[in-house]
Amino acid sequence: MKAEDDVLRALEAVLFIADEPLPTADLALLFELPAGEVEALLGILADRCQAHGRGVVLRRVAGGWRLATHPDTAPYLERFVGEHRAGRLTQAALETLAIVAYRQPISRIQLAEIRGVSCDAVMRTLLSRGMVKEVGRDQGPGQAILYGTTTYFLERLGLDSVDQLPPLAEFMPDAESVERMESGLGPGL
Amino acid sequence: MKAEDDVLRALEAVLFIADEPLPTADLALLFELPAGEVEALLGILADRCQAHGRGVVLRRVAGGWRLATHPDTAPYLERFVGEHRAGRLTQAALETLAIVAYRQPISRIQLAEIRGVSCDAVMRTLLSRGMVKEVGRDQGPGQAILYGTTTYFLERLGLDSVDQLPPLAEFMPDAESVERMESGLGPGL
Amino acid sequence: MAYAVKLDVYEGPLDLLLQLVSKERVDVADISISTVTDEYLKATSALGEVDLETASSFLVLAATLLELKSLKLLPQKSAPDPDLKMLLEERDWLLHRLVAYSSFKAAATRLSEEFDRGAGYHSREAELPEELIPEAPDIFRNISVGQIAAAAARALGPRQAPTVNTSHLTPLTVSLDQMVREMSRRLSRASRSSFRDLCADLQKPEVVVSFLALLELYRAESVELEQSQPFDTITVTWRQPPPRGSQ
Repeated sequence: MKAEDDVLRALEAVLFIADEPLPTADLALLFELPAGEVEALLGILADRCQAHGRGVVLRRVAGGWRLATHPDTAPYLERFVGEHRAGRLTQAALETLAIVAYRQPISRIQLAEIRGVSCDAVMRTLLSRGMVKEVGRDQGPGQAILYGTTTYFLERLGLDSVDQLPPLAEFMPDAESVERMESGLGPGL
Repeated sequence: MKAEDDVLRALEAVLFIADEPLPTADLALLFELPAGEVEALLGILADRCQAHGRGVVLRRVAGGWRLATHPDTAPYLERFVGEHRAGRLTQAALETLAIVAYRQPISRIQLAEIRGVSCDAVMRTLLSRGMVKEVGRDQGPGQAILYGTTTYFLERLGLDSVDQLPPLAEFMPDAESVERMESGLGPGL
Repeated sequence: MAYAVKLDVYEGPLDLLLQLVSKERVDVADISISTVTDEYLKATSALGEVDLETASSFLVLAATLLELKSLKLLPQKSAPDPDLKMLLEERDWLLHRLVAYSSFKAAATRLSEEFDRGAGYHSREAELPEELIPEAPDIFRNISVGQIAAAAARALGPRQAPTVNTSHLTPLTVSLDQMVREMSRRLSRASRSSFRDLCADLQKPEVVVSFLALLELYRAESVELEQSQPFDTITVTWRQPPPRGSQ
């Protein structure tokens, strides 16, 4: 059996980095431990967060476990976000918005397939900022929600319609593959 | 002391949601505390991370403070770390980045002169990776865009500022190598 | 004696020259221009399309190398003539560039090591918690159409490094020696021609070789080259076949 402290440390690191709630089953798979044992470790981690007066708490939410800021810290966070946090667009948000713009209407599953990671957190940002919206339902089984860009998105970009987005061909191959070609790296390198 | 615990908690929460290293001065402003006191609290927080065997550490990088995962946990994190963060830079990109780091602010033309080849594609990669950014315009005719390294670059290196880069003189070829190059280029007068 | 250089990656003419002169007891006189050219072409032709800028920066260096090489072969004069002096200044300038470039190359290696060392630390790059989004400044204030298009191209473009398909290209089979012969053949027939006409039917990499071939022929005094001003037409006039055994 792995040293408990090592697993606890890694467990916290994984939860720290993750952008989405992590199901117990995923964590069990990652650490190659029975689900029951993982739940017990998560319990220990949650207790420690409390006992040590930490600024983050471990919460069980729909879909799994996630680290979140302690509710008491909210006033400071609001002030910090309003004044200090550089209002920067994350790479993930820009990329997701770009895919929706060019491939709309598109479902979250299709988005995740293209990006290779779940886009739920990013989509929440884009939805709450009014850049994308629900535009319909997939006809197939499951009837997934389909998303598209908003009028506000077009306004921000100074476009009349999405047809005015430049053809992608102009922007391909991307910078890195051009660089690979210029520097002579073959495929797989 | 109660108040101290509250600030420590809020400090951790702010560092948790921050997307770049936070300078002591910014935190002092946010918590309305003298900088010295904030530094002391940050020291306590860093010590606690260590003492409690936590999965995250508090580091001083790029002129500020940043929470990061403990290096021992790295093997577990691969799945959660984005491709654009993990990908290695090509030799050409590293060389160009080194020149920008030591010669900033620098234009693309000056870069190309030093490397002997156009660096445009490489610069696009470095820009999209967040390693370099535009920092201004040349005063001369043409007003070439000038580039410099980013906070993220320093963060990745674990440096507080570019002044901490080893002096370029350290990398100069030794007298013997220069002599070899010189004789390689042909006879002198 | 000719030295072969093994290029894994072509990183530009300066890098190539650095690799050449950093080797033990190699000097310019020993470097076969055709070897360098062949290595360059081998390294770049695998890429499919040769970037014109890469090609021209190579040409400038090859020409300098050729000049230095000819200087090395000249008997040492007691009083250097102005041309020689200029060439020596050029050499010092090239040495200066090589030393600087070599420093940055070493610094890049250190950077790479430091990146590896720092790779164990990962910071959070998560979106803001939902309840805080309304507090945050407008993250889209600098967004542009080009940014959106570039991001989409990156996400929707080929996943891995594109495999360069060279099947549609004529494999580059011509060496510098062959090109010297080909140029001699064409010129002995035409006697006088513009460089453009001489290689009108050649592909870009072959044009590079043909230009080097002409420089070789010029060195062997087989041709005369005229150009009234930079970027103007280069006129090539045939004089005599190159002596046997010339590169």
